[in-house]
Amino acid sequence: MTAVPTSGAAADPRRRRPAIGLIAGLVILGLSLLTAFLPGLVAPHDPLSFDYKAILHGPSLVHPFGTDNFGRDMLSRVIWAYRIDMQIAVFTTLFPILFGTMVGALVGFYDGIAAQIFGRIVDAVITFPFIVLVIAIVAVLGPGLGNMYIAVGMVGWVFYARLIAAEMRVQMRLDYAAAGRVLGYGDVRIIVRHLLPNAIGPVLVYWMTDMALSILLGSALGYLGLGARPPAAEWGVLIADGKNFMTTAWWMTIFPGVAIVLTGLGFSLLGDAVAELLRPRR
Amino acid sequence: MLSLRDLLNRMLQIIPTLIMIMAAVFIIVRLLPGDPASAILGDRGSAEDVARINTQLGLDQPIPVQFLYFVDRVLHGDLGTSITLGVPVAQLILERLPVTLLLTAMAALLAVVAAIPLAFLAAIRRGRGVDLTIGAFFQVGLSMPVFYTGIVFLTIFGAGLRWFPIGGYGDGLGEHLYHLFLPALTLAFSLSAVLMRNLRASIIDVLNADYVDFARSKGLAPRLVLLRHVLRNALVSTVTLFGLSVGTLVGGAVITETVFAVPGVGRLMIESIYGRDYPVVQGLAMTLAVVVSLVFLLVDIVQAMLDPRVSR
Amino acid sequence: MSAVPGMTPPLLSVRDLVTEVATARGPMRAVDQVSFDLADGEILGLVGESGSGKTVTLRSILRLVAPPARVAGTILWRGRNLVALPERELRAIRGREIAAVFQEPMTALNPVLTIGLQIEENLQAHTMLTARERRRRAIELLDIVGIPAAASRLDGYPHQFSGGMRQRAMIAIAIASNPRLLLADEPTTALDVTIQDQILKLILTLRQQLGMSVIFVTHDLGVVAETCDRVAVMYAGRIIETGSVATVFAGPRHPYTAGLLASVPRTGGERRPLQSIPGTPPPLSQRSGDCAFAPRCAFATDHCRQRQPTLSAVAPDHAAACWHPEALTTAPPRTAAIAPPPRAPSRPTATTPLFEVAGLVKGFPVRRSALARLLGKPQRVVHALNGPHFVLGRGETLGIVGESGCGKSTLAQCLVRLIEADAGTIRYDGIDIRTLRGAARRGFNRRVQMIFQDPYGSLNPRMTVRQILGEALHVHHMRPAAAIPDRITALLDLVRLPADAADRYPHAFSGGQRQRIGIARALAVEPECLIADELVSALDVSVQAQVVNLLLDLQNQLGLSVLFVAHDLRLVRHISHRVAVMYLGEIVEIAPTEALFAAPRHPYTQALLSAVPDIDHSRRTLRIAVRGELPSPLAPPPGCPFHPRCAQAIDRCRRERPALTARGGDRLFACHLAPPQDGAAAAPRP
Amino acid sequence: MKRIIKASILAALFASASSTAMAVERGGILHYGRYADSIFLDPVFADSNVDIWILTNLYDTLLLPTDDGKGVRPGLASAWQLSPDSKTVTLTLRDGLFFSDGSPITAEDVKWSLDRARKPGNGLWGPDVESIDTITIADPKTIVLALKHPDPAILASLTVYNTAVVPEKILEALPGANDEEKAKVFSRHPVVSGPFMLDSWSRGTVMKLVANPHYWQKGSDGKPLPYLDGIDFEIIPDDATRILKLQAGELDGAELIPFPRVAELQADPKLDLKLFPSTRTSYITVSVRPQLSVGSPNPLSNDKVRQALNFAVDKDALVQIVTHGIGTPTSSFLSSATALHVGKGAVFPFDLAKAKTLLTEAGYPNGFATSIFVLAGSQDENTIAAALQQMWAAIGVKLDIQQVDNATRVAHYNKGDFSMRVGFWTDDTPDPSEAASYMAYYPHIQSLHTGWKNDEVDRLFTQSQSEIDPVARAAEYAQIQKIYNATAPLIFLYETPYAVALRKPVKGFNQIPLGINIFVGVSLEK
Repeated sequence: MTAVPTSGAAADPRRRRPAIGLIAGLVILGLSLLTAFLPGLVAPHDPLSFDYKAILHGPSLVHPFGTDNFGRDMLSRVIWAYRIDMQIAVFTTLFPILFGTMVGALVGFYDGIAAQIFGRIVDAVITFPFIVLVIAIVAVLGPGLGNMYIAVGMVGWVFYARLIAAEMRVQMRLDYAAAGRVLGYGDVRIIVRHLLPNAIGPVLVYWMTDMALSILLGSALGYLGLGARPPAAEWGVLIADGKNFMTTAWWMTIFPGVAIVLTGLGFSLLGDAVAELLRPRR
Repeated sequence: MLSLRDLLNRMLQIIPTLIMIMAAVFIIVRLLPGDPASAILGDRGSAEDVARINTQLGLDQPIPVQFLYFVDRVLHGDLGTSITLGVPVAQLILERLPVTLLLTAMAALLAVVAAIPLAFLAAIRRGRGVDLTIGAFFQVGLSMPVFYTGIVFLTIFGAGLRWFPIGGYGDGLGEHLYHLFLPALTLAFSLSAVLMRNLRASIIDVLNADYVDFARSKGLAPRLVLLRHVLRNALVSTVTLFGLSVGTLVGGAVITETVFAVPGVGRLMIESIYGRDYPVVQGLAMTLAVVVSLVFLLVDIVQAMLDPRVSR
Repeated sequence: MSAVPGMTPPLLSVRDLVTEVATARGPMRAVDQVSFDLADGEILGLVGESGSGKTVTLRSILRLVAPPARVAGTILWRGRNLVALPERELRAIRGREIAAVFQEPMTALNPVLTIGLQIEENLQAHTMLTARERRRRAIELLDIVGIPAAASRLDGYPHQFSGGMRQRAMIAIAIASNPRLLLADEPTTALDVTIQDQILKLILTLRQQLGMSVIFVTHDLGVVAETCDRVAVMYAGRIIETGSVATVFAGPRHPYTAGLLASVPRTGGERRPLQSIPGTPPPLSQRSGDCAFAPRCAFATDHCRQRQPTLSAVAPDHAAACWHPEALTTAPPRTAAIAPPPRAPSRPTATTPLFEVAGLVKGFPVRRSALARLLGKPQRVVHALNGPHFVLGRGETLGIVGESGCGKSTLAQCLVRLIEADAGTIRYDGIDIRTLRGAARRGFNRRVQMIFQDPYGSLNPRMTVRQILGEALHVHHMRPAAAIPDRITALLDLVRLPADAADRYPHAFSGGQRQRIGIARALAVEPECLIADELVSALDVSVQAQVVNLLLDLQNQLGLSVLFVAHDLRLVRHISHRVAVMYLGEIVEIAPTEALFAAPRHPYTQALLSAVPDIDHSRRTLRIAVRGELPSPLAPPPGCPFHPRCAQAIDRCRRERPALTARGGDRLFACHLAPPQDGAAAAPRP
Repeated sequence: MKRIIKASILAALFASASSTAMAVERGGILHYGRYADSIFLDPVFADSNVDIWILTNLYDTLLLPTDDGKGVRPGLASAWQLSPDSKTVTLTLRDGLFFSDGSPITAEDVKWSLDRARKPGNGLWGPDVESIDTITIADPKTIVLALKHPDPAILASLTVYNTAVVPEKILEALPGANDEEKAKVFSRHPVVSGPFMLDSWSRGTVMKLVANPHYWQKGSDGKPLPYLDGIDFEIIPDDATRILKLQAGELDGAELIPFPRVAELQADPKLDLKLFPSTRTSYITVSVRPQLSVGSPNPLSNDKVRQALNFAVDKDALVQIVTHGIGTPTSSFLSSATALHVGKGAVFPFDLAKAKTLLTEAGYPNGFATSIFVLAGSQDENTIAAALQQMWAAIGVKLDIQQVDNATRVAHYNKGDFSMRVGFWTDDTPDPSEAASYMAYYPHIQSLHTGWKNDEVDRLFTQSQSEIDPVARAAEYAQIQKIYNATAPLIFLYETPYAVALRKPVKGFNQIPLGINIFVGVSLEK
């Protein structure tokens, strides 16, 4: 009947904030992606070329972010790192989101033994510290970004699958799913055409967070020497490289740090905005 | 509240999880390229030395056979002996685990202590300057790599202001707590950010709940409404998230322990993976899984205390 | 009982109340220039459809609208203006002098605190009682509101209470400090009729015992008729008509009130077609200086569309906000001029059985814990269906009624195989459908369609109406691809939606329109039989009538058979040829509609009918229709499932389950008490 | 031979005189930051630098290395005598030697310790004393070693930790099926002969040593050494953290200061940054096998290719980038601090033109692609590889940097399944034979697993192992180095000192070229 909660639902004044967040997030990530695709256009120098005469120079007009211990231009390295880190963000999460969504959809839809087994896998994965698992797998496969993608892929899909399975179960309680079955639609049609588009929301929101977390994971692995291969610039590696120069050449760590935080902010803002946009409308 | 039966039930559910982790870790460590002998001998070992040591360790047997031996020993309460350190794994874990537990517990406590009041403040003043400032501060916490935060904290609070010792663990509980404060703060930074965001959102949700209006309709003081009616309900979902974050916390400890020279299991884990110290890796994995499972159980209990609907 | 206004100053006097709440589209005036008085001891009914502002009005009195809402005007409570009162002083009034009861006890009670604490904190805030005294008083209060074994329930949590018990507990909290005024916001909407009956009577009793005044917000005119002294009808944030219940209901002067009264189905009297009000209530944000009802009003003139009418007296103690209050008394009602009301259904002549259901059993196993499995604890089962038998004839409408948990929805879902029954037979057109597979099953799916309760959930929000309808046509190859657009237009026309609706998404439609889209989707595959599960229960009354009338129309037009599952007996009466009453997974009585409503034979049917509030009844008697609550379907009582609540139960009822037997003509019921021949049964109401 | 001995004694005297010129403060605990904890405190079974670099502070040897790491001086043995045929060594034990539990150190203990050290299968270092045939106790103060063949390195070997003296009775009484198991038990609470004894050890955090009250050596003040009451070895794996802790005064000293930080710490008035001469060399090991593991021909098997790669390395630039000017280009595969080293200036001076010519002659005018293993997380190795990648790009050689962890690398290494890898070498014994046997002598470990085999070098090495004429031995070593360096199974890089940062009050610390930390003479000034 007239079950409209009159108290608060209509009375949240913040509903206009996401627009600002959305724009800010899109601008940050848009520029990041642009930089990632065309670092050569933005970077003033070759990120790899040494300049023995300009080792550890502080920020200047020629080198706005200073130079590193090889005399490489930090600005250019931070810029080229966008290519790798954005790649980390996307590639690390690509398989998990695709495979996880698929498994989650099937498990959520069919339930039964498979769901039981899946439940145990979820338990095992969330019970075991994720980064240790990834480190172990990367150690098996050998360091490098490609192997990091594989390592994360092997366990990361579980989180997506868990999310989507839960959301599928919520959606399946809604009548439109039942309507599809009463209309004699096949399972594939009901899953793909009806349930998934409605269940995918939380996954997209999580995806944004996960991309930011992936950059952090890539950085942590870079710090441990298991991530991006030198001499390629990656923010975590840049920070790790600059670690010994924290007191003498602060610019080596600050700028990559700012880039990580800024990109994280972009994903976070976009995630919030997506969550807001996907909030069910009535 | 959870009944004893519920508790037994949860504990039963842990068993298959542990078996899976045990098997997975057993296989993963044996898939690692290289072997304990290579790790021990380093560059100067000859092929014969390597073979001899591996035979001594029983690593020349088929993996399923090794697994059966391992399971048998674990069932008899024997986790084996560290290959590199020559110390019983159980003893190593007993030495190192309390450190990590203390570290993560402190981090968790700090995170909660920071997150709850700030989440309240942000939720009540939502959309205003305070809210945005808190949000921005924690955004930094969310996107800073742990090792970077650690180095920054060390430089500022340790070397710069001399408030805290730089790394290490110290002697006695007081010293331990003092030494672990900065690493715990480092770990807490990102966790509190996650908790704060979640709690802020659920407080806003709860503030809109009917029962809050109903409580206000009784003429209760605002403070009472916030503490008794809002906080407890808002904490329910945050406690779940907190439980799920424990794994991440232990993971973060791996790096934090390295930066801060804290002799915990995180560092031991990495060293053992590098050192191909199979028994230690296996023992640690089991222990961590048990610990995390117990934390989940604890979270379940807390949740049942907060929310009577949880127990059936 | 009711005080005569004007003699003593009113207890509460609301003048020009305006409440604005903030929304995404800017401030919205939820309550607009509302004025009314409440005398000591009086029950005022505040009625209106969803979004009419009745709840916000109620909450504005205690300033419980979420900030940053703005409340303006004056609310004089015993000489003090609540609008301007400092928060601290207002707190002393809240709960102490004015208490509130909300609609949904599950969400209004804090789920994590014990009932006892939630009562005691009221006492703690307003009395000087010690902890021990507070506890004693809390037990006493639970006792007053009729919660059995009160002392032992004090430490229970809301989720351990049933819906009715929760509502009683909430009332106990509200009356803890003996308030002078009870604000009751739809206190029975979420409850089953028999429980609603109990709660309404509880409120009336309490009013009598404690001398409270009550403002009763409801959308149910029947409830108003049976409980209230005076009524104020709200529409789009304003009171458009007010007066004593008897006067207003007998001679409404505002077309909206008249339309509302006409669209409500009755339990008694001659079955008339339901009348509906065309259109839907306006959104509050799009308001201008006209009469808000003008677009839906058959009497509207240009004047109405330009000037906003104010509430003015049309008779003593009767006021209406209408430019043409005399129109209703002079002109015949033309409220449903757009669609002539369909004929009341009559029994179809041909009665070949379409659905034959026999001995259907369905149990839902309760998840067992690992420990329970290990210990070999027996599997517990929720017994949803315990073997109902019935036949649905071709072209017939069979109504299935019953309270929540009686298994009626499970039954509906078994019929279309959304749920697989455990045992029993379902024959459709002579074929056992429980074993159908593949193409045969799809063929059956095409012939029998279901329409659903939730207007928000039953349509995929990510598909346009065209996609939704097109998909059904495409999957079943109903039309060649080229003909699909035309067919979609035709389907929309069939459910009286404009063609341009096709390219919009579900959220662009109102609840009623969505239900029509749902019907169109079902009709797309040209079925012979429709199963409607609580089709209109989520809709406002005026819209309910539109959808019901549409369904009846389509049935006549297309010769459909309909199984109409609902909890609303009044509605079922208006639609069905025959009615089956379900209780705890069984059909306890099945009979032609007229016969059933005229003379119900099963004690449960009798109780159910007497519990339904009806506009035609002026005052509710204090005799409670049925005691207690529905037993748990986990452990249905032995013998007759109704015997624990049946006043007439005899020993045999406790031992032996009565079978559904024919007792003359088309009438079957399952009761040991009734004589085998079709005698004159007691009338449902004394 | 005698001259050598005399020279050693003189050197020893000089060294001890120089370190004890001033009056010394006694007492205090030294807090020393290490990058990793020790693993196994047994002199025979320990095998990694984290153990062997500190073991001699716990266990004394019969002879001690001189401060320059090239000679020997008296230890537990106050004198030694080499027979004219060089086949017998006679050692005289000092008077008044005690273990840390107060029991006397006897000739039986010495014999038992040496027997334990040379038993085949006991640890990695047995081959050092494989030349010993029998050990006899002539009298309670005299031990006679009969050699199977003349061994020019025998005295040097007696300074190495594995020959340190341990208490026979205590070890024998411990549970355990074999020496290694007994050693494991022993090493947890060892009874020692050195200046310090283990007080407590929480693995991974801190290892506490306290002064051995029964130690024989006397300080400059005539009282027993050590000066310190004890040492706390604190484990701080992260370089930056270790330095921060030192700067904050929480540590008195820190090892393995990264070269980028050296200049900064040198400028710190509170600190004393030491660059101790070392035998540490950095190089790239190259697999010279004709085929790669995948079966394709290995360009690196061509001598000219390796020479070209060597010529193409700008050593000065590398020294600048990686060591911040602290290192020097290596002049031979033996470090300049190693005895019998010959060479001056870089083995292959930077010469791009020559490199290109050589590469063209070898048939790779446009270069080729190859790969290098670097230790994951090692900044030094990564920096070296990144620099080489740039430098070799100039001659068309594309270098693929592959980060791996140590165990992986070793596994590949042992199988010969690699192209190049970054490597470091430090001598453990004060004799060139160790370095030569591992790096140049094929039968041992295939010349550092490079697969490089030169019959002439193998012959010269074998001959030098029993060559007692120092001049002839020096000539043999000169020839070995000449052949080895010219054919270049390595890419020669640079050698670096040990960078240790101490707080100013810390005096008398020494890290000898072999890497061994000597705390016996350390004092803390007030």
